[in-house]
Amino acid sequence: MSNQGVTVHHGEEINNSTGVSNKKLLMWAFLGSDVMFFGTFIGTFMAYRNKSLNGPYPEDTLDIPITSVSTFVLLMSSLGVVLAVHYLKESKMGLAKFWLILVIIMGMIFMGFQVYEFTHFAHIGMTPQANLFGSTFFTLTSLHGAHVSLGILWLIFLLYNEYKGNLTSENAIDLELAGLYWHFVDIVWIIIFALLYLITAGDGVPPGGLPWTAGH
Amino acid sequence: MSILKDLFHYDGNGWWRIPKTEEAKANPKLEHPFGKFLGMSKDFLIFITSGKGHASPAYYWAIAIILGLITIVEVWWFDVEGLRYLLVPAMLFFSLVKFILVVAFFMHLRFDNKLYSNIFVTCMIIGVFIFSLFLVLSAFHGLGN
Amino acid sequence: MSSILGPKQFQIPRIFPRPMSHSGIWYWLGTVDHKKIGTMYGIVSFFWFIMGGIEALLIRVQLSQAENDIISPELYNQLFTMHGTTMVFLVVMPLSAAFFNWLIPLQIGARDVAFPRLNALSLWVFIFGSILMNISWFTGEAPNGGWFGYPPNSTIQFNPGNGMTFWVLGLNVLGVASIAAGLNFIVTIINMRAPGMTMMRMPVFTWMTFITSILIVLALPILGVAGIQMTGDRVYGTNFFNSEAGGDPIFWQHIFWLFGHPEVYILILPAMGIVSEILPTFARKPLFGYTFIVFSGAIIGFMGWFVWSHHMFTVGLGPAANTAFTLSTMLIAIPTGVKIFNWLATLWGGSIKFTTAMLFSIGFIAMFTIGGLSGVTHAVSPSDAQQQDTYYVVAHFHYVLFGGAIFAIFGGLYFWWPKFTGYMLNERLGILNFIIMMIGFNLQFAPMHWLGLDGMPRRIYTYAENMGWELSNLAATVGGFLIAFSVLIFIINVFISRRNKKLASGDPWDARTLEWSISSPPPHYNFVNIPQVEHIDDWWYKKYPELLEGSPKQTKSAKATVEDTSNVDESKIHLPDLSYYPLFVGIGLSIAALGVIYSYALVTIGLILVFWGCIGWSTEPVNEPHEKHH
Amino acid sequence: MLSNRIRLIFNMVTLMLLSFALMSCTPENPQSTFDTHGPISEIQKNLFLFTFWIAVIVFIVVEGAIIFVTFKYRRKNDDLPAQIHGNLRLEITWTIIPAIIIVIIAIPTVFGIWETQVMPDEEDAITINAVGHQWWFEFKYPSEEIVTANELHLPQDKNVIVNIESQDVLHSFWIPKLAGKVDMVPNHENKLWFRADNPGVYYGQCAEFCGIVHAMMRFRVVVHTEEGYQNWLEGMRTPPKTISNGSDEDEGRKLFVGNCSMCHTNDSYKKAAYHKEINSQYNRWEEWKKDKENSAIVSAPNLTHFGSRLTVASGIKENNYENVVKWIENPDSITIGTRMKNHASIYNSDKKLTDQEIQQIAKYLLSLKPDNDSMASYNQE
Ligand code: HEA
Ligand code: HEA
Ligand code: HEC
Ligand code: CUA
Ligand SMILES: [Cu+2]
Repeated sequence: MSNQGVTVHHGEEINNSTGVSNKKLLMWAFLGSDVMFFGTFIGTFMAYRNKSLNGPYPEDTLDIPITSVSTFVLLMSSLGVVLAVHYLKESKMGLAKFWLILVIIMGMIFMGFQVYEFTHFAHIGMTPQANLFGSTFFTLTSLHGAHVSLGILWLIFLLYNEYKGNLTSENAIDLELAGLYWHFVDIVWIIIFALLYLITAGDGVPPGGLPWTAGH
Repeated sequence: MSILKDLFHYDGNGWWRIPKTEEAKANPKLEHPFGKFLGMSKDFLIFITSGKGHASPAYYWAIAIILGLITIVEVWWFDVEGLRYLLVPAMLFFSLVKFILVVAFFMHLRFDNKLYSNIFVTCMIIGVFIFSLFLVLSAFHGLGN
Repeated sequence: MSSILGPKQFQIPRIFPRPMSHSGIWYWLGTVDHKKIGTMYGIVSFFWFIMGGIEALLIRVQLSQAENDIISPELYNQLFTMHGTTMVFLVVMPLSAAFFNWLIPLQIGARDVAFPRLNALSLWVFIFGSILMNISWFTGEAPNGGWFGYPPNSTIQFNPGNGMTFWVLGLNVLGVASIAAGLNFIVTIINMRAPGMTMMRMPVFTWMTFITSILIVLALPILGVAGIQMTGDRVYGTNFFNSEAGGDPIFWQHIFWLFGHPEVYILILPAMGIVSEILPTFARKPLFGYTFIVFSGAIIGFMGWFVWSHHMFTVGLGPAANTAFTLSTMLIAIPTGVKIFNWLATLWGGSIKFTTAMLFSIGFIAMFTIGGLSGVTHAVSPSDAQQQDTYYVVAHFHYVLFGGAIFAIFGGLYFWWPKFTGYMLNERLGILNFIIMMIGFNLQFAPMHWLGLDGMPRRIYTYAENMGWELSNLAATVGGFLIAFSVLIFIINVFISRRNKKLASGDPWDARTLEWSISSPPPHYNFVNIPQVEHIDDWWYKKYPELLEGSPKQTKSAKATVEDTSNVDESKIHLPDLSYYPLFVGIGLSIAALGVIYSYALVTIGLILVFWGCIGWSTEPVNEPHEKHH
Repeated sequence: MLSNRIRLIFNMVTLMLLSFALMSCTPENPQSTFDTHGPISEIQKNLFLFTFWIAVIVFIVVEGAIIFVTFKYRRKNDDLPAQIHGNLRLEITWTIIPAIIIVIIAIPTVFGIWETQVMPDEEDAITINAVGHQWWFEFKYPSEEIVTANELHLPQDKNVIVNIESQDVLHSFWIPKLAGKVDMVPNHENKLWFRADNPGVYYGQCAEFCGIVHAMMRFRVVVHTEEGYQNWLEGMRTPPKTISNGSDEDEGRKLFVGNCSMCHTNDSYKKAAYHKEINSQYNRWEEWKKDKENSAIVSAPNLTHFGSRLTVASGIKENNYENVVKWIENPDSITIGTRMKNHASIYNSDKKLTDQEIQQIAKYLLSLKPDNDSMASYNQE
């Protein structure tokens, strides 16, 4: 019981009560917190759905085929991360690096789509300043985009360390955390794609097809 | 105290904790509104998700393919004029399924320490609950006035 | 961000050398020791307490007579906005954080929190965020939209200038600090407990911190989003709250109170934790109904999410919604009552010693009950239509915030002061402090009940002579100054006691929890031996093991002694090295936020600082690889 | 110990202060919520008192226990007291008792909510639109086609439904003696109903923080007998007393047309003036929005029959010659920060008015009242 003689490494990785990793716990708690963050934005979007007083309206702007492609890319990048983590744990470094690179590329493709989409929207007059739809749409998607970009930076940083030989199966947890974050960003997009794109693009111009979205 | 004890005492094979009536004791099947169905579906769930311990890449691929398929269905649904009236519930349902798949399998909640699930699920419950309430309130502002 | 603990350490070039000395300003700037961080939290937020208090006193001076014109309406609006914001975000929350920092590792038997550098980050972000918000006084445009900043009055259309922009940005920066701290304490409490310290053996203060942290982590992001939207509206021309574009002011109210009500429990739960530690100590009895107290805390934390619209009874939600929120609000009285009665039962049959800390705790029960009961009268929504936005509300929330949170915090300060500093505070001055504060507090806020019921709205800078409000207002002003006087006594007490240095033993109060089993002030590594915990109030039963057999009467002297640190080989105990990076990130964030108001150049500089700090941080080893000693 | 006794005394004082306060509902307290004159405020008061007395009982129990404990269980010797960890039965008891109390409070409360918030039949009620502006109240009687400002006239014993809106920021519509408040929210139409049982003048007050003049945003409610109300309506539809050519009032009229009428209407007694006034108020608002800093036009109170009003400056000052002169000279001397002071060109350009001109305008404004001045009786007090 005495720790007197033992060197106690008091760093960011001692766990003496539950046996789970501090960092991973932190990550999950953070994701829980992020749920509320995105929840509020999504709540805003839904509350303001069909409330814009002027155009451009969602069905004039949203381009489902293109977004479907970018959605698909992001979805598959989730697979990539999970495989990268898996191979890293098994010390299959080549495969791990391969998937990590692929994920980064897919993330960049997704961001590319978003940049394209934003400029396109701005072109046809759909800006955050244009109307309520613009404000709610852009804040939500751009903050999601910010999360993705941050994720990309993080993964690049990890990839660099993988090449340097600092990231090995011993500390695969570092990649796993980034993976958790990445998956989370992905599930947020799953919701966004369903609510902001598919449902919203189906809204008609006269507000309120459904009883619970009608103005009061 | 004994009333309390009776109320909370668990005997019977139902999933709620109400003491059996005489009638129910005689015929346990009556207790379960869904009969065997719940039990079977639980078994089925365990069966398809039994990746206990470590999952293999093939397994991840399978999940990814399911996710991709659901997405295709989503977009298809959106495109079919005749299904539009069910768009909202359908999208909510599909995204929920995808959400759960990613969280449970890609993010390993299903295999990992319970603690993580507890944390995340608590947050999800509070979040979903309050934002739904919030949406209801904004939709029905002034109700009954 | 994670740190790479691989065999070969990758590090970015250091611009400043890693601080190594263990004293002086550089040490304080780079420290990651939870105790030092707690102290800094305490000092800074006490400073803001005085600032917020001075703002309040100016308000009181202006209101002391009818048709007073000492303070202009513009200034008055700034004063109450900043008073409310300061007291909530820069005083009660960080003061609680000071206690979290100091006590949580000690109470659960750990050497530090789970993420010491993240902890330092919280501190610095808080400090610079608070400065950021108060810079607005010097630009002449302090925020003036009230502490809940209702639009449209706070939108750029009706409130041009930078005041409210400072306010939202300040809140967002502070939010980052709180969330980081909340996450840290969640992990610390779950994961860093000493062996044997099960959840249900944790001290109640730790429990309340845990619940508070969960609330923080879930509630602050909501405020963050509200802040982002408001910033968007004010700076970038988005339309969230612009009523001309269809934006809905009610919507802000929903999200603000969705955050705001959990927030008030964030303010009070730590206070309840503090009181739950003090009462048993000085009654020399275990806390009555530990389980009930813990669970009622958790239930309060949960139910607090479903009551927010009681702040909106008059905005026209309609009778259906009002009914629902009336009922949910009233229900909270039940778990709160459980706590009150359990505390009373703790005292019942005890052997009570009236130290200052104890007096403040008993005062807390007495005053918080009043505030809680007036809260229940608010919950009755038809009559709340008469009370909403009157001084009756002001009375309610000062009773819970001052009579609750601040009283408990003062109690906590007197209680743990010896542990923090190693010397005792003067008890006679302490009791004087308590008496005057009690008188002043009631003189100040009790008449406000009456004022509100007599129709005095809040946030008015003056009132007419014929309204019949003068006497009560005058009393309130006198009370306000009495409070200030009592605070002054506290400050004097600190200085006098510091000079007279009556040294404290490790366990001066014959207390119960682990922090008292080590010397005062604790060594920087806290515990020589990580304790093995076997009971709730483990230290108490280590001292009086025969109590476990249930024979209290014979007990006269303690059987265990405070840990001896005289011959500890400190080189065996490794603590994390200092780090500047949290400081840089903190500064960077605030600079970036300031840049949103003034220029993109500042934003860029700020973000570069943040980015550099993060990279440096995540590549910096917790301990410098070469062997060195403290 | 001394401190406990002092706390005891103070708790008593608090209690006494409150009960004392409850009893003293004298006319000097024009916004007292206890001096009720209508069913809504009555329900609200009774509910409050009901809850209050229950709270007092809980208060006495808790504080009594504290006092008892602090006297009874002071430390007398070093013996440890009995170490009691809890008692499930007791704890359940004091969970259930508050729950019962809550139910007792909740039942009348829920009834109260529906009683006060469900609108009565529109058939036998009069409907009024109240609009909040920064910083004055506009009152419209759509069925009577009458507009007025800062002074609401109502008949006794008649249900009143108020449609509550706001043009700019949040305000709140509150007449403490008649009914609790309802917020005025842009883009939302809220409703409030009440009834006044006794004729008289009641104070109204904006209760939602709405900017710099919030403290000074008040209004008066004048409750007439049914007959008096008809009289007033009649008066609002007749032109004011004629003024003789060349008199001070006549000069004042000309000055008013030149300097004030872009913001203030004062001829809404005319036929079909109602819609015109609504439109021009809207146009003024649009005008202000175009150039918020420098616009010379803002929405402003309708001044028809201003001479018959009880107050000037949104319910702040008695409506008499000195005060009107003071107001026109410099609104800031009464209310700091008004739109009138900030936007009217008489203050912001070199079109300054001389003292004499101001007096003439004041005289003119005060002469604006119908022949059958229904307010005469109220002006006395
Ligand atoms: C520490 C902070 C704190 C705490 C703990 C509380 C606790 C409570 N509050 Fe308060 N509240 C505020 C801070 C707080 N509040 C603030 C800051 C505002 C104003 C914000 C603003 O507008 O600026 C506010 C405003 C506010 C309102 C809105 C008023 C209005 O604007 O119209 C309401 C309405 O329901 C309310 C209710 C309650 C209730 C029911 C509780 C309950 O939790 C109280 C429960 C406690 C007890 C009841 C006492 C002990 C119990 C017993 C002894 C048991 C027996 C009792 C009974 C059976 C009744 N509060
Ligand atoms: C924890 C929270 C807290 C605390 C402790 C206080 C403390 C005080 N509050 Fe506070 N108050 C709020 C939270 C708080 N308040 C909030 C949230 C609002 C709503 C704001 C809004 O409407 O937006 C509010 C509003 C509010 C109002 C209503 C304003 C209005 O609506 O117009 C008033 C009026 O009297 C008031 C008064 C006071 C006073 C006199 C104190 C006193 O207790 C202060 C005590 C004095 C001091 C602490 C002074 C310190 C010591 C010295 C000066 C000694 C000298 C120093 C040295 C020598 C170094 N407060
Ligand atoms: C730029 C617009 C504007 C002009 C021009 C203007 N006013 Fe006003 N006036 C207002 C506004 C706005 C108010 C409401 C002030 C408040 O309480 O916030 C007001 C209020 C008043 C009131 C008080 C009404 C009440 O019921 O309390 C009087 C009287 C008045 N004005 C008279 C005048 C006279 C006389 C002139 C011309 C010499 C004038 N006004 C010119 C905008 C204007
Ligand atoms: Cu209008 Cu306050
Ligand atoms: Cu609340």
